[in-house]
Amino acid sequence: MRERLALSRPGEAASGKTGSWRTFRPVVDKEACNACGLCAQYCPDGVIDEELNVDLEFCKGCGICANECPKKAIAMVREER
Amino acid sequence: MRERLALSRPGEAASGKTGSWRTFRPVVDKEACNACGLCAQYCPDGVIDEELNVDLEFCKGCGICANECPKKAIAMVREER
Amino acid sequence: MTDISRRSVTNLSAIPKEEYIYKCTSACAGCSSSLCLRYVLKAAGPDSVLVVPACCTSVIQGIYPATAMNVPVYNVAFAAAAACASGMSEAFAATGRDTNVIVYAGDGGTVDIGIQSLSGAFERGANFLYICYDNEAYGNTGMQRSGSTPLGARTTTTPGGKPTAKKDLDRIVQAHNPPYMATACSAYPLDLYKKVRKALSIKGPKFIHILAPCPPGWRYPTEKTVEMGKLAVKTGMWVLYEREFGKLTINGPSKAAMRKPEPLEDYIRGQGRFKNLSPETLDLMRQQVEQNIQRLAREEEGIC
Amino acid sequence: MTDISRRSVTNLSAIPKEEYIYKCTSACAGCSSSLCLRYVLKAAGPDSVLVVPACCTSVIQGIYPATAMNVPVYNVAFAAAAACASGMSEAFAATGRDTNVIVYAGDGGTVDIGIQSLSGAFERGANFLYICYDNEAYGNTGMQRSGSTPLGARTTTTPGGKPTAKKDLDRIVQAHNPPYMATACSAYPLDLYKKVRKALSIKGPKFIHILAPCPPGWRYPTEKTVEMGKLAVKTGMWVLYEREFGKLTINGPSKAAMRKPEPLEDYIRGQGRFKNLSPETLDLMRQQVEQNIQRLAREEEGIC
Amino acid sequence: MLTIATGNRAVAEAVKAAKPAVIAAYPITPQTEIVEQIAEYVTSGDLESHYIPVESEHSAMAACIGASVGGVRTFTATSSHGLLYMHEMIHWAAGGRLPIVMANVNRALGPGWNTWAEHTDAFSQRDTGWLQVYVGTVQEAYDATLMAFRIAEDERVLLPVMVNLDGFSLSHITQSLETEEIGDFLPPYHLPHAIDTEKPRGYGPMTGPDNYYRFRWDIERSMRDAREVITEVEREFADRFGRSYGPTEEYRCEDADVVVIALGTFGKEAEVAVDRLRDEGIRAGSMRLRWFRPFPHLDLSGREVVVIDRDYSFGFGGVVANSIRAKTGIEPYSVIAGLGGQEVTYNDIADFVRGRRPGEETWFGVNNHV
Amino acid sequence: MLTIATGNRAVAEAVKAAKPAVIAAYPITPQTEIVEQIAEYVTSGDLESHYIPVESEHSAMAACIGASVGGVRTFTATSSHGLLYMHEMIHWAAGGRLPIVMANVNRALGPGWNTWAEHTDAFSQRDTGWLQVYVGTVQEAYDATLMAFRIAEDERVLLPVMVNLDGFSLSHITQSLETEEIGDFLPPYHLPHAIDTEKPRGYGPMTGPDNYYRFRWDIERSMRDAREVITEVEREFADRFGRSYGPTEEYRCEDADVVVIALGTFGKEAEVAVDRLRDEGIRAGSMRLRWFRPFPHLDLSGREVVVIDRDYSFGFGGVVANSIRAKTGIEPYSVIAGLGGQEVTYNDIADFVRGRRPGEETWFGVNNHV
Amino acid sequence: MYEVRIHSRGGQGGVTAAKLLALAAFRDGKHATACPFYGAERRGAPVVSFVRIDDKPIKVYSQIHEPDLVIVLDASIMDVVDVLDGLKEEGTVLLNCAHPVDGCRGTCYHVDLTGIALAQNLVVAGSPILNTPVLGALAKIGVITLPSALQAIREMFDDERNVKAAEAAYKELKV
Amino acid sequence: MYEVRIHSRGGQGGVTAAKLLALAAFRDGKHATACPFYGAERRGAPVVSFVRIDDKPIKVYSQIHEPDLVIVLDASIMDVVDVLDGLKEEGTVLLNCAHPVDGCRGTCYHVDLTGIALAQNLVVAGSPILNTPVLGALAKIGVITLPSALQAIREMFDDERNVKAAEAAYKELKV
Ligand SMILES: Cc1ncc(C[n+]2csc(CCOP(=O)(O)OP(=O)(O)O)c2C)c(N)n1
Ligand SMILES: Cc1ncc(C[n+]2csc(CCOP(=O)(O)OP(=O)(O)O)c2C)c(N)n1
Ligand code: SF4
Ligand code: SF4
Ligand code: SF4
Ligand code: SF4
Ligand code: SF4
Ligand code: SF4
Ligand SMILES: [Mg+2]
Ligand SMILES: [Mg+2]
Repeated sequence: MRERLALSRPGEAASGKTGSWRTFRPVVDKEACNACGLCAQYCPDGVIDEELNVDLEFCKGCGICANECPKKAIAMVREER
Repeated sequence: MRERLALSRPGEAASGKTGSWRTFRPVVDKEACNACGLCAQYCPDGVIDEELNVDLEFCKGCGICANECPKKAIAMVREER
Repeated sequence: MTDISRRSVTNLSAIPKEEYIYKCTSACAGCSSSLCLRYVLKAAGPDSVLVVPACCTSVIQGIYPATAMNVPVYNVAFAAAAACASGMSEAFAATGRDTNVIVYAGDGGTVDIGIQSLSGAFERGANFLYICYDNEAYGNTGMQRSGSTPLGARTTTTPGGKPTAKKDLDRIVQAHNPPYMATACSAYPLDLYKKVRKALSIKGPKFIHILAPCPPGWRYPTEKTVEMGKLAVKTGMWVLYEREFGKLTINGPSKAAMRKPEPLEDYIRGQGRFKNLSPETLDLMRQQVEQNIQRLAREEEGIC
Repeated sequence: MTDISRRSVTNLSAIPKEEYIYKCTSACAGCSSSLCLRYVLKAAGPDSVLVVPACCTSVIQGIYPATAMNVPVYNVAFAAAAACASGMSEAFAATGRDTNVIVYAGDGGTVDIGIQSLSGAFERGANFLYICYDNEAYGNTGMQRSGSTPLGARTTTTPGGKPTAKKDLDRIVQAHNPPYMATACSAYPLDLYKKVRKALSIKGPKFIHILAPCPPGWRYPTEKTVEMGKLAVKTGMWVLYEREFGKLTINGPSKAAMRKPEPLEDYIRGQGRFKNLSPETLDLMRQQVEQNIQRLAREEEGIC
Repeated sequence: MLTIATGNRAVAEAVKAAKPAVIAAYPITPQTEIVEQIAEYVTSGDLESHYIPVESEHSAMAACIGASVGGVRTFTATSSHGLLYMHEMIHWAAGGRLPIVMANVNRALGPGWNTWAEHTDAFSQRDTGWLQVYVGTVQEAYDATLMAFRIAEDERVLLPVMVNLDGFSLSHITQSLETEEIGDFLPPYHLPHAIDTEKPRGYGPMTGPDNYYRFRWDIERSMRDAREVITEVEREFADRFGRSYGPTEEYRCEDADVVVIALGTFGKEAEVAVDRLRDEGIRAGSMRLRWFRPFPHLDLSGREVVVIDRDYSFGFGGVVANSIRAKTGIEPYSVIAGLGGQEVTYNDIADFVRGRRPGEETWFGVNNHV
Repeated sequence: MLTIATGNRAVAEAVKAAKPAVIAAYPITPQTEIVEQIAEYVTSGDLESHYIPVESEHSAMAACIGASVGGVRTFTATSSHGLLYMHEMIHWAAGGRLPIVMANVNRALGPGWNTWAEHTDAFSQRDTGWLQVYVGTVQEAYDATLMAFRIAEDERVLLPVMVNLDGFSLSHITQSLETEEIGDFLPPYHLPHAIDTEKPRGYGPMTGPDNYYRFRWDIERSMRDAREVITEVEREFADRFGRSYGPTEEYRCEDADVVVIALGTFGKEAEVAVDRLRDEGIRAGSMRLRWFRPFPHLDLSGREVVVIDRDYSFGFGGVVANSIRAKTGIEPYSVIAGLGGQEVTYNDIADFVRGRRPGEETWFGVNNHV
Repeated sequence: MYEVRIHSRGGQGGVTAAKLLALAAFRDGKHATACPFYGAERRGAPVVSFVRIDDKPIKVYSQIHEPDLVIVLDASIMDVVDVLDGLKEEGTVLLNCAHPVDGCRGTCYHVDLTGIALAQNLVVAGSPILNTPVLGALAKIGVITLPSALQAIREMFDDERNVKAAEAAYKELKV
Repeated sequence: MYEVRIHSRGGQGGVTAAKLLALAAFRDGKHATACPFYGAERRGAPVVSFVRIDDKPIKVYSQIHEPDLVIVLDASIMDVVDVLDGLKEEGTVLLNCAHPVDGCRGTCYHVDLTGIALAQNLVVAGSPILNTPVLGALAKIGVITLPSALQAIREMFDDERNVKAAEAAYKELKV
């Protein structure tokens, strides 16, 4: 179809796999976790799901989840590539 | 001199003799007047001087002076031309 | 016959006799804004520049090559007055001049298309005096509604009466915490004169908002111009006050009006633009007037 | 291992799980504005349109042909958001649609170049929600000062610290008497969610002002984003409240902060932009915070 | 219905007939009557439309943009500084492919303030991707405004249209006007890319160097297609309502040795000059340029040409004269006349023809000319 | 002093040397570095100036207007939408005869948002009465900005000057830069009509049809005089600082059969293409248009011409190609290329020359072209 | 082509008078155009309007320099403007004046329109309305027919006082 | 002409690295230009910068399609961008990586710039600064001289940790 103006379509990874931006990666210690959900709530990119799995393809490694976790159940670990 | 932009010079009668706009003319009854100066103060065009002479070349005949005169010492009289 | 010259000066003694507006302007007969400008310039004196955006004032000067104004007047685009003035004031500061920079703008050029540059200049703390003469519509183009048109008023673009309230310019300006702001009204020229003097003695952004009744716009006979302004104050529709470095003083005439206001109808009735005002709208107006008065009274008392 | 899924929902139960922002945006890591937008869209739901002037949000969507946003987003010129939204909302009204029209604009696009169209739309009573996410500078262009930059903050155009105070957007908006206005902060997303819901249930112009800490702009480490927002509230730098039809309610977290505020230094210290703040400036800031709190407290008590 | 009306009133009448659902406009002399008349229609119920009394022209165009992409027909009107103030949004409307119709009452630019006719305001917007038509009579103001909606909204075009009328000399003149029951001349508004929350899309996001130029090209492609659309619509209009128009209006051109080219009212007044010149034995003709964007294909071969520019591009020349030079290769006699309402009569126009010096430029009224 | 710098930095350096007393500007990509650098200079005391952090570009230009007529040298910088947003005031500055200098970092126009180079932003201001120069190197950005003040303030000119540099490709490129101690190269600012409260005058009041056009003519008269002033200033600059410029920069044009005409960085890159073409035996030359207003007198007789337009006037054509057509009568091969930062290399330029079709227009990268 | 120039002041209704005259001529079956020339001025300042009446379509937009008829709605204008400038030899003049005026040329009519307006209480914002009564005078002179004059007035105003005023002017017109 | 392409992410300093390289080359007495190609993205997104070094003035502004040297400041970019695209046959690659990487072409160097930056505590807003250490590596490769590299760093930054980091990279560079 003839596209008359720049109309973009919704889709994941609109700006690529932002997971590659990370220097540090969040690692959840599910034992220590009390399932308060704050990490998921505060993740700017919404990459933590209800089961507290972090979508590492998109996690930018900001560290907010770790910082806000009341149980200190999330560690930020240096990415090695 | 070469005039590069529209620069106007101050001068009386910049918009002509506005006295001709009048339908009614203020006539001061100096006997009734108490010299309060309100007429001069309120004249939008500043055409009443300290001696309460109205400059009829410029008085637009708005009637404010008459309306505001506490002594009703000013009458608005129909201009006949 | 009494010696008039001797007595006539008493009332005006504080006011310089110099006129900086020549006879004549092309303002309508009974124009209260021209009356105000006379006093603004008397207060400011000759070392002053007026910055004037598109409005009646850009026209009443007269047509090139003559002008009725005897101070420099920089006419500028409608939306640009405050920004232009702030640039000019910086230029004067840079060259060590004390010249007063005064914007004289209509309500449209202030509350509508000019509010952005006004707000910006005030936020930056620019050193100038902004005067808005408020005839509550676009006079120059023949009385269309402005943001400053009051609720219910008929204009050529609100032939059925304006459905929304007058934009509260003063609270908007107040939010910028200028060192000096005041309201004034053309029916009280000596009060205006004093306010301009005071404003010009302070550094930073100053603001004066003048209610300026307009015979063709408000549709009343020309001779009622001063009466209309007084009624606005006496009914409490318009409150005269000053706010110096945040401190509010309500001025005499409004103090009196707040104690014993005249009926709002006295103000409404004389104006063609309010013809066929519904009782509901009138009630709403009355409520707004009361709220405004109470808010100011409380502020003056230092309660808030 | 605990069953996390069962417990984790409690806190968020009121909030729809739907995300209207896909992974990923190109927002900086730790961007609080993107966090806010997640909740704004959760609250608004799919029958909503975002109108976005030039700002970080115009960029974080991604580059053509893909976007991370799953509601229609109308990107528009910097100064045009509120006017564009008011036109769109009239179009929807004309065609009987209930679609939410939401402006999501930065502080620059709101308090500086966008204040005119905001003010105009509010005066006209346009039916839409205007949200300003306030990162206190021009983020998109690399952190120049905006009118909303606080006193003393260093930006690329105020390398010595901003000499003037933060423009008081909320009082400006308040002067327009909108039926609903509120402040929010990215550190309190559930509060924001509720406010957006409430705002969208009301007809007319609504306004929400969100404080949105920005790691590169404020110069703090990315993980401190939420902490920074909480500190703003706890120190009283930012007060969370709602004003419905003129009636003010100060929200819980700020109520607590007003009783026992944390020291302002806790907020200032963590931010590179406030490095080398003079004690005088800090004092001034403290005064402003106190005045603001007192003004709001008195208003809530109904004193003024 | 046959009556008399001003140019401004005619525009307002056409808008009433076209029934845009949203109108956003800001007053400015000499356009004001359009706005006032529309406000009157909306208040009286004669026109069912949402009239948005915006606080500036930038917002007027922004509101039209929002409404147009929101899915309804929109209209605005302005002039001179109002047009300049919305410049950014004028570009935006075209880039956004929104079929907004705007009446622009051509007026000179300050400083000094001058409210009279000149075309520099609209010419200063000639790169924006808007179609531009310049009208010469009250009737044409009505007809062109009606057709503007149809042309703009055609799927082959989807670009905004600016209808230009000379300030005062046309906006305020009273002439006869035939208004029409337009029936289905205007089909319901349909914008393929209207906002649809069921089909979310990002409008005008960041667009990189690889893609941006493609959309620019599409504007130009539509401009080119617009020529055909204009012809079709003008033909249908003639069939329905009996008045026919083209890219130019030619008067006694067939056998003319010298052709006067002008826009707007000068283009009509030139016809009177042509009659006088013919009486003197000079075989003159008049070609009034109606469409300026897309620029029409002109055939002027073998003729002398006198171009009247009511505009100027400083440091370059008259915009019309140079456009004709560029597009036809002809060296016209370029007359700059009528700036800021400068009075130009048919006698003056006849004089331009009598004293023509092809290849040269002259400023009417200026002694010190080149 | 010899160093390396970006185009933006060079502009800021020139401003530091010219010492405008008032600077008002608003940030926008890709101009931002200019503003930031100036703010830095002012804060550090390296530049004694009043920097006004305005709230919009309309106000930036308005503040410059107020300051300039107030009697001091002023500067601003912008780009793209910023330039469009100040359109009304751009017209005003010229009409007010104020020698304001502005750097414009050429950038494409939205929607969609695009921050890369294109000349449509500045061309859209080409009727305003501003002088326009387009630069091709970091050094030239510095030199042209300095000279702009001198030219603008010359009593024969008294018109504002816009210095244009390509977004990113010049604004952000780092090249070597020689900065100068300018001594008395810039005389103190003197504006004959500066505000003087001892000599009150009304600026830009209502001006009727009888007078308005005279002032418009005076702008054009000064534009024409500016050609001579530019030459003088450029000559003096060369004498003092050893770098010489002209209305165009010609490269291997003397014996060229085909000349590439472009502006800005394309004009420099074309020189590389010319070298390649010469290697192939094609006698090519490059003519980089520096001054666009006043438009230079070009002698292209007997040559084929390839014009690269990094701009477009929809419904008409490339602005440069058509200007050249109008002014020289030559039918160039018109190439529309580089819109919104579209990548164009010297190889592409060489291809344009190899495949030239005089009289035709082509859009680079678009298959569907005419 | 019959060309009319109307001199008035802003606010006196000269522009509307021109429109009314054109409308009346149009109702008489003629072609007619009316064009005001607005100065930059506010109410009170001199304004000219032009009316052209012809049997053929009218293509002229410029001002009228050689009128057949000059109408002066405000005699005081004669002090500042040469209202007779360019008036054709056999031209006509219509003055709003209770008395004849010196220095007139051609056929010279006068009528006290102001008095008629004041008598009908036709006053807006302090200014008497002259544009409707003047149509009566023009009908008497024969530029238009009286029925068309009254019809034009009724099309534009729904206040019968205007019709009365026109009829009064029709009666009171004097040479 | 020696052409260098630098791949990095917004915020990692690739643009500054290009400037520093050009400045160092300039201090070596060469002509040099550095141009970044900014995408529309924020920090974190892939960015390319170009540096050209020559003995003659450089007139090319377009991108580099056939680089002599490719620098990759962030190895993770290699997953999304073909960093070797157009690399000359005899070209060179410099990777910020503690270990050699598979699939490299030409002469392939690597060095752990991130580690070096973190060791010097060169971190801004959470991101390690790579642009100054990389100059050390480039000096070692021989694109510029070490003194010019250090001078360039000192001209642009007054924090000696940058110089230390460059020296460390100079030492730690591995093929
Ligand atoms: C950009 C722009 N838009 C519109 C106008 C037309 N215009 C000139 S003055 C004016 C109204 C001014 O109203 P206000 O500011 O209230 O002043 P007043 O005329 O009432 O004195 C308008 C709409 C203009 N000159 N410029
Ligand atoms: C008219 C105009 N001027 C300037 C710009 C450049 N610009 C784009 S976004 C922006 C700053 C936005 O700041 P803010 O509104 O606070 O949003 P943020 O980027 O902080 O999210 C600027 C200056 C523009 N796009 N248009
Ligand atoms: S590090 Fe940041 S982006 Fe990653 S999961 Fe935690 S909060 Fe989300
Ligand atoms: S914030 Fe910590 S405790 Fe709470 S759910 Fe996340 S990991 Fe568990
Ligand atoms: S009538 Fe009006 S203008 Fe005349 S003197 Fe009295 S107040 Fe002044
Ligand atoms: S207002 Fe009346 S009493 Fe007072 S000075 Fe004037 S005329 Fe005399
Ligand atoms: S319209 Fe009103 S404000 Fe304007 S000049 Fe006339 S009276 Fe004064
Ligand atoms: S600059 Fe700040 S507001 Fe903008 S995307 Fe980055 S973190 Fe978010
Ligand atoms: Mg007004
Ligand atoms: Mg911001």
